[in-house]
Amino acid sequence: MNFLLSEEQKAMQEALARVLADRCDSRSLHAFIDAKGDLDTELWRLLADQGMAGIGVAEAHGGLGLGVVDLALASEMLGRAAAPVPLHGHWLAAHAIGQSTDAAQKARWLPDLASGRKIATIAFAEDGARWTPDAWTLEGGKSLSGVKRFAPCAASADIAVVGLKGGELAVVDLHGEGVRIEALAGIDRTRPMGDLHFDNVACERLAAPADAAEKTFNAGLAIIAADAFGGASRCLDMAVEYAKVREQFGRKIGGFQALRHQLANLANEVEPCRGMYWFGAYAQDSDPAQATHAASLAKAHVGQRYLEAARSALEYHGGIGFTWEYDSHIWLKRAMLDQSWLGNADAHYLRAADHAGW
Amino acid sequence: MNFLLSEEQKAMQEALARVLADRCDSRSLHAFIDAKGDLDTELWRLLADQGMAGIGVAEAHGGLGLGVVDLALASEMLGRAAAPVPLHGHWLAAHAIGQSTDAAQKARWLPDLASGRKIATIAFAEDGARWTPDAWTLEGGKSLSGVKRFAPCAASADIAVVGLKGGELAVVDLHGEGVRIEALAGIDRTRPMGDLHFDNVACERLAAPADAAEKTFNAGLAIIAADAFGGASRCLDMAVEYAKVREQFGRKIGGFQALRHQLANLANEVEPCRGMYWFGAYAQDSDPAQATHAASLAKAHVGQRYLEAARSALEYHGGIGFTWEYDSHIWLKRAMLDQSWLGNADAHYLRAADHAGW
Amino acid sequence: MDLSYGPQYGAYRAEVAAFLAASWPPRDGADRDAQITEFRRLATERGYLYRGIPKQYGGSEQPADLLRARIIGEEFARVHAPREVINVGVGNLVGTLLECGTEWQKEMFIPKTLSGEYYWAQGYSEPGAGSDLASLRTRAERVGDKWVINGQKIWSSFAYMAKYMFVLVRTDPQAPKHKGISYLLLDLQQPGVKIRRIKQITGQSEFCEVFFDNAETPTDWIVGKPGEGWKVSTVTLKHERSSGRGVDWASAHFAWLVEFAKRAQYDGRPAIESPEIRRQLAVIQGHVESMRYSGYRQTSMEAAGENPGIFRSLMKLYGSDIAQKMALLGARLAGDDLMLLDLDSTRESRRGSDRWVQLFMSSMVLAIAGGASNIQRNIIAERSLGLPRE
Amino acid sequence: MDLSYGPQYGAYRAEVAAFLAASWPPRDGADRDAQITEFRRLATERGYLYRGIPKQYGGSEQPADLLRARIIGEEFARVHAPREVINVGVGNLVGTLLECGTEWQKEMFIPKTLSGEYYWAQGYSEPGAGSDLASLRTRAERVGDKWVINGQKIWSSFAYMAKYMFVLVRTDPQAPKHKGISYLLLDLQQPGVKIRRIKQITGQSEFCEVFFDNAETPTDWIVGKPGEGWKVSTVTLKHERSSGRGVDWASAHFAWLVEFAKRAQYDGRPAIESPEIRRQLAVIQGHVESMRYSGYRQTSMEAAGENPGIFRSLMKLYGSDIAQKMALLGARLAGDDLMLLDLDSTRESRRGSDRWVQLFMSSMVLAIAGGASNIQRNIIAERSLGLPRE
Repeated sequence: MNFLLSEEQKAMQEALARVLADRCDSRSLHAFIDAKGDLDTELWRLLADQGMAGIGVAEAHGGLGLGVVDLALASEMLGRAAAPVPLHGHWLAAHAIGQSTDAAQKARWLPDLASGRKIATIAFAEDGARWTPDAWTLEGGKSLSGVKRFAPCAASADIAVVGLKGGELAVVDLHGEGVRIEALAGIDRTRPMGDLHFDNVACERLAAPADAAEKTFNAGLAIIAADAFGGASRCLDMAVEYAKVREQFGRKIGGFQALRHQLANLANEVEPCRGMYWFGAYAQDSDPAQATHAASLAKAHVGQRYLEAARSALEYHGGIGFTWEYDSHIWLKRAMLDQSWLGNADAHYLRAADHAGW
Repeated sequence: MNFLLSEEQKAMQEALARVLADRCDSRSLHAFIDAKGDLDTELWRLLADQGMAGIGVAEAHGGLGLGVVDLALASEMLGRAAAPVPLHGHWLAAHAIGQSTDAAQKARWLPDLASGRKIATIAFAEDGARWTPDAWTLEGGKSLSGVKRFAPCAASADIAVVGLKGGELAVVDLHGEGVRIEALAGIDRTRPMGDLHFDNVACERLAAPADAAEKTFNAGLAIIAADAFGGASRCLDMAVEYAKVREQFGRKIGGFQALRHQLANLANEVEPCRGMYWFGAYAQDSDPAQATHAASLAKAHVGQRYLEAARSALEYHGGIGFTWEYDSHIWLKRAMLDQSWLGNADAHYLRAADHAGW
Repeated sequence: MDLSYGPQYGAYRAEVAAFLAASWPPRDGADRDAQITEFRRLATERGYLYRGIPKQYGGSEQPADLLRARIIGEEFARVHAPREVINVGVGNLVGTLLECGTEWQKEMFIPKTLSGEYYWAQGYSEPGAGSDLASLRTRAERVGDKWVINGQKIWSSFAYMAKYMFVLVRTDPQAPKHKGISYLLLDLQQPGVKIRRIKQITGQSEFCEVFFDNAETPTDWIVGKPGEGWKVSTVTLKHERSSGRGVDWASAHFAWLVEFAKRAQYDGRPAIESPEIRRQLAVIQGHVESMRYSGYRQTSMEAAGENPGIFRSLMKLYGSDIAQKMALLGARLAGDDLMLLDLDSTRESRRGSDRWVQLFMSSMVLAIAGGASNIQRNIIAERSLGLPRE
Repeated sequence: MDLSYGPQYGAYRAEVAAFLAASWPPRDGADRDAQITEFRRLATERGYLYRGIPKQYGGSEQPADLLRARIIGEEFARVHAPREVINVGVGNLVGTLLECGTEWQKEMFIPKTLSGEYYWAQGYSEPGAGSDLASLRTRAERVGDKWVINGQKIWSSFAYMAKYMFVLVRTDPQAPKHKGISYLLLDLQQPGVKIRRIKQITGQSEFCEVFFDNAETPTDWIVGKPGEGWKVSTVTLKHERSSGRGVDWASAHFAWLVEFAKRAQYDGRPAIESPEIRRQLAVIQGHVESMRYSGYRQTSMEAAGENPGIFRSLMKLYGSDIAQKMALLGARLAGDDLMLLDLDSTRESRRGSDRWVQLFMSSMVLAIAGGASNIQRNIIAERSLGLPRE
């Protein structure tokens, strides 16, 4: 019994960190953002070649066969780097399809997702913050007509896993007829979002157990909590580094007690989130009784800390933090997406309470 | 048009402050508290001789004929000094009786209250935080049977104004038959409280308009907000003074930036409450359309600030603030009473919202 | 203590309303800017604008009267009539000139600043010297009958549309930090000045960098004496802070927040019906109203020649705390719309959440603009609370 | 990463339960204290208590195992069996002696401290030197084969019932502040020691003042060398902080808070049904669970010889923040009972609100005890974040 990463897990985080440090430096990020990019094809290729597209896909289908903990550990690195990649939606779509009991169905989709030849996204939300499977209303007959909202990186995706009334799931070919992707004026340009408009669109129902959507949804919460921790810890590091070099009144600002204490408080909020997201992910793999509670609590808690950390770090940078050219806003905007996507903290604190046994 | 105190109002505050500085110094307060005193008779006499018992009573009945603003200004001074006097309940009882349309009834009670020969209290609360007139359930026939809670300084009072079902009010002689006063283990020993148990007790219904209870209740909120401001500003002053003299690490602690900023934040919370309680009181006298909203908002807002100020000031004193012999806890405990008495901030923020026109 | 509208105020409100009915809106067709200027001239003549400024410099020189000011505000707002020009020239410079300027400076600059003809930028902050003005490095040398200015300013709001700038520059490099600074006025429309707009994280670009490369200004375009710039600039700050704009801003935003809560959903119903949200709104209203009545008290006491105490020094910090609270609640009410912001659009989007998304990203800047909150706290600790220096 | 109870843990739980069934509660009649001591001896022999302490000094010397520790905790709690002695001697001194003590000190003091026979007080704080230990003034002089101690300590918990004290004293007045301090052990039951209980604002009196008037202790009752007391005392603090007591405290209080919310009324119904209160509880639970899993991670990493990073230095501050949050919510749920507290009674009153009323008044002291929060923040800023010194 232990609460430790394995050597393989550490190695994966380090390998991912190396690629991202190289390819997601400040210059590349700003270039992607200012170009309003949909997909950094080269980066996607690099990551896919490392196996990142198929972390959660069974080895039989060409993936690494790992669990939600491993997805979350990778997600932390994406959050740290603010990586402009479609992995969150892609992973979750693969997670959903991986729950199919139909071997042919899995064989049809998963190898292309594991290799990254195809990109997938998920379309869960409906208008009015209807994120949870029990809130979905899109009717799922042979074909779909209606709107699903906030699909991440929709413009670069080939397929989407779509949530249907009754918590069912279906795979939709986004290049198929009747599909219109409406690009949204998203706050976070590293993860451009789209609404999916379906007009009599063919779909393939997933042959998955009744709780499959709930499981994928919970996995998503844990993965976003991990991204939030990665981002929050990066914000803390940036603020601390800035305090070490920036001078005012003839001294390093990190020497002023008020700022020192603000940064200590920030560390005090951010660092304990690591154990929180670890358990949020661990429960998905190994503690089903706590899976929903742990996922919602981690999403709400870490998501809130990320928002606070991003706003505080930006403030501690002074005026420069408010400029488009500087980096701070990239993480603030990711924090705003992480806060809202899959449901915000108000929703998930309540969901956690409802599964806390009170 | 102005938002200023008159010369008379300033003079009254100063006169009251002088008596209290003299008679409510730290030593006297601790003596009263440790003796579990009910009433400082000599102090009561002194204040009554100054006219303080009858501030709000009409001149025709021997009072000063002043308004809720003046009661609140005096209350601020009581709060600053943590004065162990039964004035809050006394004033409110007189305020209620003063609303009677029956001249004989007023003449019967008010002169003794104005002079301080008799002490009055109010008995509004019932179990379950039923503070507002619309929540009262005590049936009021010719005689009363039941319990009213949290009457301030009940043990030293001669009469009580009691709230009845339907928002009616009645005067009860506390020395009469069937009255039992249960002393409570109150947190604030400067204002000892009692529950009133009535067993078929004679009472005299107040011949007052239907909204009389509501008006007295709102006046009470404004007066407690004023006490809270007085207490909070005293807590701030004590913390600032301590920071100027106390040394640690070879320096005055007021020179440490972290504490300086904590104290600045405290000032920033406390000082603006003055205008708030002024308006809360002013609205009772002169702006009936806003009276309920302003009273509840002031009670909730200033009450919260007082709690924060008292807790923070205590913390900034370090360990000594935590000792019974030191003064800090006297104000913390008054803050706890001011927070709860007549309903706490959660209740009054909601009441303010319900009268905000949203 | 008297906040009532007596009968004279009813008459006054009718008078204001009648003036507005006659003068606003102007008939269509003519040049809009000229119409606004003419309207302001008329309204000032009637005593409705620039009430605290002497007539000889273009003000209306009225006795302080909170209720009249409120009536004017309400009536002008009702018909969307223009009020005083919103510019750092009106907000800061005019007060500074009234206290520290020479007679010719007052005559030359104040009337046209009030009319809106002269639009000003402020040149205080520099890269590397945000809150620490004393360490600024932009310098001016006296060459003949001119100051020759070299250096760089930053965070200058709307400098790209300003005609003039008031600027702090170092004129005596040998003097101690605070002592060698002077307060100059400067024409921005000259070859020695380059202006670059700074794109902000909200997508707006009102802030500018201003570069001086041998920019020039006449030797007598200095306010106060050489080396007095630091002192002169604190006069400016005092005027900035005593304005009632903080509570106006807070009131307007609070009203919008309540409206937003009526449209937003929370716990499956309109947010305004949730006890939790109602309490949160009331908590914020408690702060807004505290600011309002503390401001009334301050204004009344200043008008009566009394010392209002420490509230003046708190107002800035208090206002930015309120902005933070509103931004946080607004962001919660925005729900999924917190993920959306059309950075390229300047109009309010149909969602109505853009205001809150933007405020959520920029309310921290209120803590920075005009003196970071940590600096404010230092000032409060030292000057208002009398704590020993660090 | 494996937090699962494998089959071996099921067997272990059964073993613990069987032990308890056989050994606790003891049959009535005999001397209760002796029974508890005997029970602890047995439980230690079986490896259930003092798991991190070598057998030769009375511990059970077990390999670190979070799940076994949890099982022991759960099973002991289920039958209300005594666990390790709760005393600053066990929490602080034993760890210090293990690292810095001589062999005879370990043998003489550790076993009887673990058994509860030797009950300790801590002598660090002094009037005028709360968090600033380096400036302490209690002094000890070497006279023959004794240290002779004069001065005063304060905030010494339960000193009135302690047999011994470990105390920081100044032994070299000439040395720089940190250097002249030594760490002595001392018998409190001697004529040179006077103890006075301090009444607290909550009505309790566990803290004491301890006065030394030529108190004596043998020269070899010193831990570390003369002048090393400062260093030795930080070893103590490290041990104090790495204990899991913080999350146990927080978990227990959180469970009580949930129970309290079931009984309390809010918005006219049981508070536990209010979405606002449910959210508030979940917010607190988020912090408690973060502390729990960060603690698991830290313990696992320490057991594996890895560096767990900065969490250890945060735990104290984090725990006191959680206490504040619980105190504030508890006070809201207390409603009118916030006005009541029977200071003369030590039993939990029938209202069940006393715990929260007391915590509301004392949770700030958690920020003071064992190093004020501002001091903690300094340490975090400097040691964990690597910020420059002030």
